[in-house]
Amino acid sequence: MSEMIPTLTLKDFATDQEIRWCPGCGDYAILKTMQKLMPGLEQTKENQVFVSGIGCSSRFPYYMNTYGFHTIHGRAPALATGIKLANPELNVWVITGDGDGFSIGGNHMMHVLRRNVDVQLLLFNNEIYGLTKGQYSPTSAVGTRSPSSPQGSVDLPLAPCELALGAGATFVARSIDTEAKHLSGVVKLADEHRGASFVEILQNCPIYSDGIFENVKNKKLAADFKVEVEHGKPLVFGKERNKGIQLDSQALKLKVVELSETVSEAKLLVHDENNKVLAQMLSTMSGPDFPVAVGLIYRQDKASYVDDSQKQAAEVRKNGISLQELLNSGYTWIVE
Amino acid sequence: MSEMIPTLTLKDFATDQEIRWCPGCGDYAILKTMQKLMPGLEQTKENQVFVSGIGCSSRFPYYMNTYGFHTIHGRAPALATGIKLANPELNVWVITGDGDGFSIGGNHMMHVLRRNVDVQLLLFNNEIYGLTKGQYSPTSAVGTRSPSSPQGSVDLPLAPCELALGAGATFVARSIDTEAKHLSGVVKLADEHRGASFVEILQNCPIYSDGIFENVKNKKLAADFKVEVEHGKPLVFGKERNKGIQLDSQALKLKVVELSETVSEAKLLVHDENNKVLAQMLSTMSGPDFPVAVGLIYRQDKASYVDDSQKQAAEVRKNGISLQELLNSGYTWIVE
Amino acid sequence: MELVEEKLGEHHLDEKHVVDVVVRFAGDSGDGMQLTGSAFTQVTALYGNDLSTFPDFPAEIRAPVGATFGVSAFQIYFGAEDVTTPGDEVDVLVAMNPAALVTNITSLVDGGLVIVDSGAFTAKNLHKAKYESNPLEDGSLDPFRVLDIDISKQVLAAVEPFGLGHKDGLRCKNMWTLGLVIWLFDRDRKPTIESLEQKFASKPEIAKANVAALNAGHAYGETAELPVGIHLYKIPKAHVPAGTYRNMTGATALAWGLIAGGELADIDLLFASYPITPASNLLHELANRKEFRINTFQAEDEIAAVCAAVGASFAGTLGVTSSAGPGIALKSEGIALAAATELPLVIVNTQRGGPSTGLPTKTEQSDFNIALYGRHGDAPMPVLAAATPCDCFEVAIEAVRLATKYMTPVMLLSDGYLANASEPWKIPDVSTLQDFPVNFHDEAEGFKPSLRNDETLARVWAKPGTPGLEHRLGGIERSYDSGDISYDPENHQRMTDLRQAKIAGISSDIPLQEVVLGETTGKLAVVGWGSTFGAIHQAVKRARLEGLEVSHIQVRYLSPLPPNLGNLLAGFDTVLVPEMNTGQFINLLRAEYLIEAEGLSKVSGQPFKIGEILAAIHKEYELMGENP
Amino acid sequence: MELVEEKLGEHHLDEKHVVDVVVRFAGDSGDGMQLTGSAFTQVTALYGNDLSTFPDFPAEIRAPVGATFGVSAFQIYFGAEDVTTPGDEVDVLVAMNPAALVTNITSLVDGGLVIVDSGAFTAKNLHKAKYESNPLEDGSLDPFRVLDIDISKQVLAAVEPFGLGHKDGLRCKNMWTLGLVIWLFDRDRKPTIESLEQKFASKPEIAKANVAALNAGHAYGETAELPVGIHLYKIPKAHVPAGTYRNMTGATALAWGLIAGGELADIDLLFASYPITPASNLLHELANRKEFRINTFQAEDEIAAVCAAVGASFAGTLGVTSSAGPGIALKSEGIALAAATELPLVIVNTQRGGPSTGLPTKTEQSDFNIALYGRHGDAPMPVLAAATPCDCFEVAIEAVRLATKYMTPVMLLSDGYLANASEPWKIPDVSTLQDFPVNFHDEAEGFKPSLRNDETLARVWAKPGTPGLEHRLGGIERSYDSGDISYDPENHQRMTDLRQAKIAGISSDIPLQEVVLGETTGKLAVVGWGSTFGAIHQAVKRARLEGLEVSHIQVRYLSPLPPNLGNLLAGFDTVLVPEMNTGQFINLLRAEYLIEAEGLSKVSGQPFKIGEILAAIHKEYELMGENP
Ligand SMILES: Cc1ncc(C[n+]2csc(CCOP(=O)(O)OP(=O)(O)O)c2C)c(N)n1
Ligand SMILES: Cc1ncc(C[n+]2csc(CCOP(=O)(O)OP(=O)(O)O)c2C)c(N)n1
Ligand code: SF4
Ligand code: SF4
Ligand SMILES: [Mg+2]
Ligand SMILES: [Mg+2]
Repeated sequence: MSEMIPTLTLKDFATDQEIRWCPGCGDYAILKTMQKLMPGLEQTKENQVFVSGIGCSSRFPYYMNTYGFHTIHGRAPALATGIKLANPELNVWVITGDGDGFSIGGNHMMHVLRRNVDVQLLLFNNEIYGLTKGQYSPTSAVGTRSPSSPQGSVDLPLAPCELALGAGATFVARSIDTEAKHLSGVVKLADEHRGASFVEILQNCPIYSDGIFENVKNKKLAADFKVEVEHGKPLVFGKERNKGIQLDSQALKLKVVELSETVSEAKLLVHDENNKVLAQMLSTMSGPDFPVAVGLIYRQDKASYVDDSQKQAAEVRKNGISLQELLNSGYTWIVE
Repeated sequence: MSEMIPTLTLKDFATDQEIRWCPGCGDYAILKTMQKLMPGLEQTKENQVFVSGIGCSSRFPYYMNTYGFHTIHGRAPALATGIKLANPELNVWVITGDGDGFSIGGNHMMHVLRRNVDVQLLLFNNEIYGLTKGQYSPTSAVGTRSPSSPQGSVDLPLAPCELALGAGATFVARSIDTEAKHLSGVVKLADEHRGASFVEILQNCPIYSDGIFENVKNKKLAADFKVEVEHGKPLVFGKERNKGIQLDSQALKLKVVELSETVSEAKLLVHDENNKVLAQMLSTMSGPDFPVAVGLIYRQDKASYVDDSQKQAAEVRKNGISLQELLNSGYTWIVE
Repeated sequence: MELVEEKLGEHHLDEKHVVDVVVRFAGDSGDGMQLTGSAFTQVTALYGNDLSTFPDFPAEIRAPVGATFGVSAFQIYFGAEDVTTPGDEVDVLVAMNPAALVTNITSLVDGGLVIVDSGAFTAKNLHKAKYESNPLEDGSLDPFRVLDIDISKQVLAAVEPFGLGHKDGLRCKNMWTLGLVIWLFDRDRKPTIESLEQKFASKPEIAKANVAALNAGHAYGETAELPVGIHLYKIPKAHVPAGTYRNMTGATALAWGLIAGGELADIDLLFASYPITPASNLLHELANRKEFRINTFQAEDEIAAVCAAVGASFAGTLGVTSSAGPGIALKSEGIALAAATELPLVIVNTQRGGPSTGLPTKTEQSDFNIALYGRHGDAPMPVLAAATPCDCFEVAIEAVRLATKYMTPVMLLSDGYLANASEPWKIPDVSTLQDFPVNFHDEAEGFKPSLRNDETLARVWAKPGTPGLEHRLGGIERSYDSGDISYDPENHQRMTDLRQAKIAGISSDIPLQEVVLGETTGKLAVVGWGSTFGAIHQAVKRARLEGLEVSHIQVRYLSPLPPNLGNLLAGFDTVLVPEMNTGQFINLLRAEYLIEAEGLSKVSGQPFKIGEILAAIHKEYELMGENP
Repeated sequence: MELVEEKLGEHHLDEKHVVDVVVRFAGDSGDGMQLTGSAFTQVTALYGNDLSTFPDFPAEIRAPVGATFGVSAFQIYFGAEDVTTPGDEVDVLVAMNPAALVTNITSLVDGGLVIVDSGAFTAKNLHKAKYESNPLEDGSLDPFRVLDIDISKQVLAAVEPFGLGHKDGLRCKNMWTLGLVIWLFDRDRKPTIESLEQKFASKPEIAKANVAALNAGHAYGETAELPVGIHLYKIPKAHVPAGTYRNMTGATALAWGLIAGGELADIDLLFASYPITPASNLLHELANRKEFRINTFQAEDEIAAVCAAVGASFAGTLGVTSSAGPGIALKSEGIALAAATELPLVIVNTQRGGPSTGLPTKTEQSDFNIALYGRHGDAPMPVLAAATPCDCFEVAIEAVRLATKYMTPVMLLSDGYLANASEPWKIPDVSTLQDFPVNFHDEAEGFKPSLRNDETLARVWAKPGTPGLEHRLGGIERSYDSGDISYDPENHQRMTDLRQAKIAGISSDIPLQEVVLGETTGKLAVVGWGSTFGAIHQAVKRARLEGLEVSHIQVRYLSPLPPNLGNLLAGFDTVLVPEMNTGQFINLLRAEYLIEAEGLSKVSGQPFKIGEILAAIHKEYELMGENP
């Protein structure tokens, strides 16, 4: 290349808006990671579009110096679908929260995944409604005390990745707000995936659900409470990389084993990102008995709705007629 | 029992309303089965409540001589939750279609399942919007030609049972409109389950999607194209019961095998209705390579939302105060 | 349609001077009545009559054979004068079975002609229609002239040579009947024969049988000895302007209007919708028109549909969404987002009987209120109403124009009647349509999303993908100056005032309100909106022929109202406002102009009859102390 | 509150005759201003003043320390006369840091007193507040009397003995300040000391430190040499009726009113809602009150919430749902289902700034239109508005009464201001509240779901679980006679008329419209609805003291309107309608009564000031050619 294209930096993706998250909010870290990631992505800045619903997390677009749309509660996937259908050149990101994406927005989330619309969906899961001051959400653990559940919530929570898989998602991954490198890697993969990519980001809300992800975030504990899954690699974890996941193929269940002379890494389950059954098992692993899986859990190539819709329209357009021809088509008669 | 309780019959559950389904519609068969089943259920007639949304299928309540509510499109699970919370004594049935339950109503479906509200949800899946004259639905196969998809639909369909499992359903089963005995058995189990029970009923719409379930309905073909799953029993099928399902535990995939001297029934996968991983595999089996699973696919005991909500309220009520006490509670002062 | 102001007397078919006729074909869902009606419409148009048609489908998908709720009908009103409704009462009723007879006979005028297939009057069918005795025999049809023919038998004989089975043979009954009716009104049956041959090109035997049946029916009329007073009628041709015509339903006209609007605005359209009666036709029509600059998206629900449309508009494609009743209610939050972010959006509301699920297949105008006031907060937007099937074309173009020019959602009101009714349309020359190309902003220098046009007050439209225009929009109140979020009280007041002024300002960009018929001042103005046009028009015409000082005003722009409307109405002693609701538009007129308008309300799921409006005109006249 | 009609002059704190005062506490979110305000309210109520308070939270959850958008304030208006608003302008401003000063100083009257913690006026904090120079030094506070004390230092000294760290010590700043203000107005600090001891019962050191800070602040007032004109003020006690009082916010009053309504109706309640600002408080309050006949359900969205409520009502429990702005829009279809099936339902709408997401934490009255007209089809329903925080209690009871008596949805309008504002409430004797027990139908003989009460026209309420009453309801139009689905045109007309007549008929079951203040005829009526009550009331009072012939009318029943309202308004030469929207209610009055009412519109997210309404009164007077 002889022409000099000025390379963009993180700063080019920051806006002049005062950031309105609480001090210590996990959203800051995610924002930073995303801003840093942007210059390295294939798409140009003017083709990046961030769409969100309503919630603390959904303020995200205001802080990204790209095109952005802070819409209405729960509907971002629907708007994103419209944007993508209108202009498939755009690279569309949906930023949502556990309330926005899975409470009020559950239906659109389900359908954007099923249709495999080519957008990236980043779910900031803090297991709480932050913006409305801390009510429990559909991902809150049973017993969560909140202003709307003073005696503790009784609703069983849902698992975002499991639901996404159930809805037919073709890309499912999980990462952690403050794990910049890991998060960045996962989001980059999501960006590259053609179709809907779903990324659950465990996000700490220091105000209303502080510490719920402590086990997987705390430098001392994390090694024992999370496992990084990687395609083709055995599922090893633990501070001394001394534990692993095995499949009990009779019971069709996973189990945690200690590595030892008799149990070598070779006997562990090897991650296969194309296996949905495995993905379902991994995505629902949870503490304290199991480590939480982070990384790219599942990926599959499938028809993308927007591509196919465009193709169909293009096909029809080949035999295009003019508006006048349309008006004159079919049965007409002349009055003189 | 010395007192004579007149036993009810199918006729007691029929209403005087003219049935407005098309001749040959699968809904007739389901209605008949349900009317027949009712007298044998534990709950009395006056405690049975049928709630539906909008669609051909959703007309069902008009034809059941019980309490019934034909509500608005997609919202029946939400109404049912309110009914059940208001009066847990009632036995609440939700009748819905693939459009009603999984297109517009997807969110409520997902949440009624996740909360495990004690209602029975019967999904009449005809893979089409019947009432609005045949547009494709979220369960229609890719390529479905319909008034709104004249060149064939491009949306990937969702699988109701898979989605239900992903949402955390604690009871998932499948049956067929015209298989009265099978359907009746499955629905009875659903009725007995404490929590949300989801039953997908493959329903033929002779007008808009005629024959899509021919393989599993046709007496000659069905044996080869469907497998009846039963807890603790090996997965055998075929006209001569000469085929079975095995688990490839390495690939974590199911496969169809021919029974032979070397491959005996003992080598087949045995159905375990409590295993969710298995349920996920079974629920997504589809033709032509795999038989379609019918029967009780998954069942699990979990906390029921209504029970727990009631318990919590009852607990609080033990220390009840009067309204006057409430008004006078906290800081007050007297003006003389 | 040209307005011929000639004396119109009450008429029956046996009068000499028959200028127009209402024919209604009714039969079982499977009897092909819609096809029959369309074919008759075709030959009638070609003959040179003005006409208006309305299909009357059963609410059920496919009712059992012979059931009253399965009767399908098609009504056509045609004549030598301007025809604007499918007619109040029926002059000729074709009833293919007892169910069709029992459900339609009440609309037949005394002395009208009823043609029945006596072969279908079996005990079983009579029972299904809940007849206790055979109406062909018990004298209950005495007030009418009855032509009872065993059509089934006639048909089977006619198609015998083509080797069709009994069932397929009977399928030709409708063509036999059509042949007879074509004879009755002296039309040319060639176009029908041609269409049949085209339609059944791959099944020549079927084509031949149908043609044979058609000819046989025609021949029957020519040769059989018919009862007294039944003979061939000659309805004079209408004086319609020269041009190429086609028949248009409101739904098709609306769909094509949207396509035309997109072309005139030089933009792509995304039509995002969720099926619902009676709005689905629009989705169906457009899904079939992707060769134009339009794509369709069948969303998971109405909320997703409106949101996808708003998303498309954000991305620089005009989002259009469409629904009816319950679906419109669901779109309210999404529409408000478009209003707040000042993005263009067209919402087509094909009104149906309410409230709640109401009467989905019936017509009503009861969404005026939700159209004008159905959003939380102060979120004004333009609302337009189409008056006739063909008017839908123009109004759709106008909706696209206003949405893109003023960066605002626009609601277009149609209804179940308009969508399905049809009338001849003089095909316009596309090159004469006024274009209004959209200018996307592309200048990065000094750009901010709050830039607006001084004159229209429209916000700038900056398309994602344009370098240097990166910006954020959202539903939180935004600074007038920068477009950033602003919680400032004064700014909120300013933006609220701005939104109001922008929409109010449109009133200077729309035509002045005209009087459709009559003087611009007088004793009584009948003021309508939407599909009441046809009935009001005929009623006012008749009243004027009686010598009454009545004028007809039909308002297309419901919000903002035309600037001269208040003065115009002030020129009349009395204002009568017929509406197919409990009186919604009239409240706006009263609030706006403080005039003592009188409402005429009809909420039965049925369009107004001409006679109903005429009666109300008479009543108003009496109240004014005048003798009508 | 009693209305004392004594001459009220413009006043400052240095006037002799100070009858009322507005104090505003402002500080960082972490400074405990809400607690300080509440404690001061408590001692003021006990002192015997009438009062009104309003907390002013930041929109953000937790802003960075020192940020202007993180300022939290609490305003109290108290005095010897009836107090109905938290006051227009502030007499005493407490500003704990530069951000609090800069965002609040504009509301301080000239000559007002500002108390600042000079210790917080560090360079860093000044910078965060975007001050270019220190306002304590640059003379910009010259128009005011300034009391700048290094409170931080004072506090640290006072709490030293209790061994708290620096940070915890500084936490007591608010109590020190409260002590000073308590001294300033000669209140008793014992109740505050008691609450502190109770609150920190488990942390006695903290309790002691706070009490010490409180006492130190008080002592400072007593002993320090204060600037000229700053001294102890004695505000005379108010003449309030005898009784037991408590302080009530609108949200709590509404919640308790619903509970009371349920008890009076002798039914259970299901409160189904989805969180949204500023409506969530109601959910929170009721989730804590399950010892009464109420359960709460946090639904997945607003549609599910309203639907669960309708489901509950079907099952024989009164469904109540609640939301604001966007959430209300989403409930429209569900509300229409309740209207069509004639089931009771209460919808509480705590209005906020619109359109779209708008200004969630600000107040507005712009949902009048959606409340009255926001449903597809003709679906009338009663709409009530609460006027004051305490009024919410009564209006909630009334909503329950109308919903159950007339089997209809009822919308209750509150707003963000009312929900959070508070005032003293004279606790009623529950046994004197009029009950209205619901009668569930239980007679199987002759039962059909379409049975209705001849007088109220209410449909029968038949509870699932009752043997013999099995029946089906639905949103499709139903036969007047049988309750079965009916597509019959005449039936639809009859049912539409019935629905309208039923709601219209309620107007004879509600109190006649009264005049709150002034004569029943006169020159000018100021007509308000909802939370504008307080400001209108004071403005009318002041105008009357000026000798103007002005009356105050506040409408609670917006639909149907009180039967005498038209006549009442006709008795005034001019009608002025202040609204926090672009003029929605006024359109109803104009349409209904054809009167030339004048609107006064304010849409800034802020309640009306007394002065704004007074100015409008003067203007109307001038327009009438009278000298105010
Ligand atoms: C239609 C509608 N309903 C409710 C709300 C109120 N609301 C705003 S954000 C939110 C929940 C946000 O939770 P989540 O998506 O988890 O985001 P977080 O704040 O935790 O990042 C709610 C209930 C709204 N703005 N609009
Ligand atoms: C809010 C709303 N949107 C759309 C409709 C129109 N509508 C009625 S039923 C239906 C689809 C029904 O499909 P399904 O649930 O599969 O039922 P089926 O008729 O196939 O039994 C639609 C789109 C409606 N009544 N209400
Ligand atoms: S409330 Fe929680 S999620 Fe929201 S900004 Fe504050 S810390 Fe972040
Ligand atoms: S359209 Fe299909 S599903 Fe509906 S009633 Fe007819 S056959 Fe049944
Ligand atoms: Mg959250
Ligand atoms: Mg279906």
